[in-house]
Amino acid sequence: MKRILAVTLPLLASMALVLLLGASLWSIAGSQTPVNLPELLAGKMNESGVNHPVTAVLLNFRSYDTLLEIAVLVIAGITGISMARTASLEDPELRTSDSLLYALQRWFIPLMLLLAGYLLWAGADRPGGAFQAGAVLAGCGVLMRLGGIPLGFLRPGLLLRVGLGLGFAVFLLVAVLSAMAGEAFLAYPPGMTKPLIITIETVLTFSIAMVLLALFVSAPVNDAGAPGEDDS
Amino acid sequence: MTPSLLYAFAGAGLCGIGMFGFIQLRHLLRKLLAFNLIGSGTFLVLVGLAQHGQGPDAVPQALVLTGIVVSIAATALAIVLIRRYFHLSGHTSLEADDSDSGQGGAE
Amino acid sequence: MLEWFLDLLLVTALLTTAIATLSSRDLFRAVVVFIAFGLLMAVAWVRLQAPDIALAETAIGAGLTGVLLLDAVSHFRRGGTVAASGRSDAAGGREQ
Amino acid sequence: MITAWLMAGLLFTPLAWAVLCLLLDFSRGRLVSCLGITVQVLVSLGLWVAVAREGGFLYGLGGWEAPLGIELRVDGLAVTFILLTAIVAGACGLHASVYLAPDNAWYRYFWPLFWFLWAGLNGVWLGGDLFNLYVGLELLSLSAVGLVALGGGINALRASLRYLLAALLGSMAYLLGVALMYGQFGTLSIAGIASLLPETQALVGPGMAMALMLSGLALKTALFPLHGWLPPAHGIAKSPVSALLSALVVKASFYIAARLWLEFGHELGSTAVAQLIGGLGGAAVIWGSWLACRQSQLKQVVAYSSVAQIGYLFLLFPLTFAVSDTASLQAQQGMTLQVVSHALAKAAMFLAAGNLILATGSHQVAGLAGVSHFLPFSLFSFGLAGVSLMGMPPSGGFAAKWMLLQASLASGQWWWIVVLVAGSLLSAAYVFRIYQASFVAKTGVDDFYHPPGSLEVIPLLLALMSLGLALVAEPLLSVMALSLETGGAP
Amino acid sequence: MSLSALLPPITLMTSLLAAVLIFATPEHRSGLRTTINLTAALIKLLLVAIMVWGVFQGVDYHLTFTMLPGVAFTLKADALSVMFAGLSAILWLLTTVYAVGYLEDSPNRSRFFGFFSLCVASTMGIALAGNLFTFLLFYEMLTLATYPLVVHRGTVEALRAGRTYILYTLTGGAVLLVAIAWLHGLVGDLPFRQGGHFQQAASDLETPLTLIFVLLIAGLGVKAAIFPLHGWLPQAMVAPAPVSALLHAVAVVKAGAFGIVRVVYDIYGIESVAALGLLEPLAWLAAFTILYGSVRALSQADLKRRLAFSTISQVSYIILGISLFGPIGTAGGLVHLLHQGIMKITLFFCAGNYAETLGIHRVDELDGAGRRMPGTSIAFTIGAFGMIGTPPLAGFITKWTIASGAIAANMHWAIAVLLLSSILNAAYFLPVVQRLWFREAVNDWPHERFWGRLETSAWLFWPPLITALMTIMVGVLASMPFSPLSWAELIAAREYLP
Repeated sequence: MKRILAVTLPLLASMALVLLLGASLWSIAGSQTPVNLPELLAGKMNESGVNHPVTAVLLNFRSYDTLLEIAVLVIAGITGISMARTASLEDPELRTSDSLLYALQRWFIPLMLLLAGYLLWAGADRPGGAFQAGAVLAGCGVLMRLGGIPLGFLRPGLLLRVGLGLGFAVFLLVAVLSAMAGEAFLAYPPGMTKPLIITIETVLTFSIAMVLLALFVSAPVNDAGAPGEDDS
Repeated sequence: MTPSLLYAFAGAGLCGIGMFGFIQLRHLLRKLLAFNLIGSGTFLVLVGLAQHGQGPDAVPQALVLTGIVVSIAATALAIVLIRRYFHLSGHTSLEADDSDSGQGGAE
Repeated sequence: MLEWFLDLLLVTALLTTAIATLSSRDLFRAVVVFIAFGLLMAVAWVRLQAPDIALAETAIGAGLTGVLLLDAVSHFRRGGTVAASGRSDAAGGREQ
Repeated sequence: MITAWLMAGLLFTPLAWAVLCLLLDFSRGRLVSCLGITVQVLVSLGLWVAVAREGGFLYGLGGWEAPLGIELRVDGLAVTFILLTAIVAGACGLHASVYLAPDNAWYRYFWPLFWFLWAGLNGVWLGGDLFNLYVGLELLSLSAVGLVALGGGINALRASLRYLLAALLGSMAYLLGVALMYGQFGTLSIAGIASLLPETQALVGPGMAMALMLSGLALKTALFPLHGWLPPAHGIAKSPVSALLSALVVKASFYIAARLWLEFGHELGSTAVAQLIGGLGGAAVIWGSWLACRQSQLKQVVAYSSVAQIGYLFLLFPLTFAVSDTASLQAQQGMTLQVVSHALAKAAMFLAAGNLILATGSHQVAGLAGVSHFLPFSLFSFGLAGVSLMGMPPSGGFAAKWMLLQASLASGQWWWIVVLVAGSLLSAAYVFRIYQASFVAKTGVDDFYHPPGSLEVIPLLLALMSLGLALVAEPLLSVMALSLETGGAP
Repeated sequence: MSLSALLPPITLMTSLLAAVLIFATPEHRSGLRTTINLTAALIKLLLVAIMVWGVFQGVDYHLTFTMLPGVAFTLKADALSVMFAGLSAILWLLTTVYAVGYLEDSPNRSRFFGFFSLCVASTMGIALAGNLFTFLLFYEMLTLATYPLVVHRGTVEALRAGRTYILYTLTGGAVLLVAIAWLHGLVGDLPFRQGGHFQQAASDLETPLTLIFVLLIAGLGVKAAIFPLHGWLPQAMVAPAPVSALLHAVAVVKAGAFGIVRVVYDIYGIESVAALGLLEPLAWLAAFTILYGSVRALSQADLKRRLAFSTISQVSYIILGISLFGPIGTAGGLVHLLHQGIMKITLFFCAGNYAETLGIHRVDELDGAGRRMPGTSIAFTIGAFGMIGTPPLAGFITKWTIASGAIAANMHWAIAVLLLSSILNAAYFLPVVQRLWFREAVNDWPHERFWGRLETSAWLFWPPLITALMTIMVGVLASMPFSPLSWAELIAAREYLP
């Protein structure tokens, strides 16, 4: 009885959720939005400094979101490496001896680096940007890591932490400096918009890649006791 | 009815499926998968609903990009925690072992 | 009409893979299906005229999450012995 | 202009401290953080004074006004909570700088996480944009999870995983609500939506959105019966972290829920919903206190007490819905006082509990025997904080209870009086249980560890602030009330 | 802000400051602690004396500021408050002296005296409160400050007694809070005013006002130990003797009784209580409690428990007196507030002396103690005869005045109650006195200690004698100006002014 209930109750709840969601979607779809944001956005695009609207929203109109989002990434990275008690790079289990993978790497890594560069460069005008480029870059690192190439900079140390914080720090710096130049916070001085956005995107790319890679690297575990309050 | 709206409905479905899985499944990794399904569903609702009337809208797309990055951060962090938890306790679910610790699991 | 058909197909595939992900008995399979789900999502984003998200979903969603999850699954698979030793470690750690 | 600078200082400098601390080890991070705490407290105070004098304002970040940009809402309530955050987080930070052992390598990550947490809190208090609040919430949750897990063993990991999953589910529900809101109105600004709501005919979508957002936030605030994740997480974390989480982090999600209710509740709420939420809050008060009475571990008692105290906050919902303006105002004032006094008292209590655990070497309530004889000072701060939790005069808890009583009477919803009275008696039961344990005579010599004076002073100061809150409640409330005039409140 | 506004808070602050200083005093600096204690007590006595004179001259001591929206924190000194304040100031001084001797060489004295001072500060606050809200503030503070005193010994019985005490008083406090909040929501902030506020109460308020009155009396009745809310008082006997003395004579039960006086006279007004038909039930309740306490006291073998039930009975004299409509009855009730304090504190001091010097706790162990400890026993005898109501001691004045009040109010049954209870008083006190003086000591005392020349420590010896002397003086000199009786008559006259 209890088992059946344990299945049916969540099932009913989920179905109710879907039905209610569906109903409200249908209701919302039937009415016009009172604010037409795309139109507003299109009107301001020429002030944004970039040609791609998504990039404009991310790095100009709603750049505070992006700043906090990078902070979230950095937090995840910090927590991740705080869990890795020692440099886990020497863990032999991680290395793949797969020859296919090894061969793939030779071809893939340069290609992926190229792709990352392209995505970053394209971000201003076309789809693409720091996140995608960062992810590709991180993918590169993952491949190298699986191939057993020691990535020394990922050892929990100063270098790693600099890498984690760099993109975020530059973003923050630009935000504050532009404010000092008399603009509103997180606003760019006129004329400087595009170069600044590109700069931010570049460092962000590296930082994002670094965080993701750090999380990947710190996921494997190793032994370390944790004497502390909870170990009564 | 536009294709966008269809995807929004699909998103609602995904939310429901994910929700069910999230509550029902015990394995932490599976819970995480379910959470990602809810996330995808939510993103589909966000973009699909916003775009059903007036075509592409950059704002929700940007929001979804932010959301994806946030959820990958959370997912990656969760994986790290789950793996370490598994390493220390040998368990893959939260409920399995309130007995061996005598604390922390009281509800 | 064809587009409608494609969209419907895609949506069905999305929901099916989602259910399959959660109902799969084997964890490894579940993760593989989830990666497939991520790729389908990318296609859906293209259909929604959101190429940025499609790129991100491929790279981050399907790619990186997939690798992380697969890595974790392989860890769990090796887990039997590790966990046993991990247990004693934990006990040792507590005594310190 | 200076106000805008101060405000930006609050949003961005914590992030800068975080990055700086990330590059340093624990001891140097401690130095930087002490400097940072001083700066933040001063800036918060400055902003509070400025807003108290000149009134609140809306601020578009990046020079972009809503709906295109992100709007911040700087009003009396927000700056009061910012000041509260500065005081409580500053105290917890200073306590942690002595409490945490610098030789543990992973504690170096404490400071960055601490500062990110602070930044997230400030972001939430000021946020006026639905999606931005989502990102702020995630920032908070992840750094809180990181802090709980920091250097922990199995139990800490289990607690933090439970916390993480609950927080993620909560944020997703919230985000789903945001998606529906955006679909309906095409804007994310809270003020914008509030001004559009009265003209909206079809309320199914926004209603559902509201329901989703509120339930997500309720999960994150640990409203009964969604509170299961809170006691393990708050009980197991290091004491300064527990203090931060209980005092501030849960309040953030509640704050958003309350703001949404006050802005949208008139159109999207109903008596049934309001009473339901209030009922859950009442159940939390009773159930949480009852469980707190039954815990054998000191910090679990304090953690369950948080579940109960959070319950009081949710009485705001029925007491502001469809009642007279007087009652509504009284309820809001009561809620604000409860947030402030609980934050101060609970932080003091967790810090003092940490000291007691440090001193006795035991997590058990029963381990406190003899404490009143050998460690009167540590017990004293705990006791004073307890006075506020019980709602005894002249504490802030009492003032809050008084205002809520008045609101219940003025709105004719007398059944909440039962909850308030029963809750305060039950909370007296668990607080006095601890007093009693500490008054048990213990013969023999003093084998307790005596914590350094700096650890003792911080909780004492917080407890005294919470205790004396009622005496300065009137001027404080007059600044908080600024929120109701400047914003687009109903 | 003039000096007259500052005098009440300064008076309050002396004991509050003393508490803080004592908490900070290291355990072994007993000399310093005693100095702080006595200095504070003397200063306070002086300040209260100034206020008594001032109130007599018609000076208005009044301080008020808004604390919460619509609620003021008010301190003021009127005739009634300085009467209570004077009582606690005098008795605090004596109890402090006594407690210093009683707790010599025992542990945790800083904690004890700290909370002791806090307790008296709360009592002062109760005396000087200018409205119900302020009263509630200090009333609850008193609860908290007395708990550590009750559980001071840390034994199982002490902790159990503490739990009972807290259970009763906190519940009472919660009821009181609801009542005050309700009243506040109904009619706003009410300062205490002679004659009360509801002389011509609107008829639609009758039902809520009646309910609120019942709640108020229930909340205050817990501390005043009115039947059936008295259960905590006999249990609290495990506390050290000075604490019992304080609990019974000055602070806790008196706070309850004082609160009832305030509610009946200065909030509702005696006329409106009578008009609501609440005065008579209150008198009946008091009468029942008087008899109940006396009957229970008869069968108590433990000396302090016997005194405790006697307190339950005696405090209700106050309630009975004030619920007799008319200035004479009121004066009788009010004067008993003082008289009972003085007499009961004498008895408790003596009981403490027997326990501390000879190790005696039970009535049947007292045989022949009069010869071993004549000073203490004389004091005890005076106190006991005072309680019984022998002329010309304090108790007689009370009973006489109340009886006159009963005749004036046409409530003759009250006289029967008084007579009956006097007989019962005699029945439970006279055997004790008889044992003291007219029986031979059977064998060794349970636990005897010696202090050189005096029969006991000088700190313990003098306080009961002084209070015994006061018991005689207030009786003999009852008609002098500034005697308790004339002061009570002054207050009563003001309450009944048109």
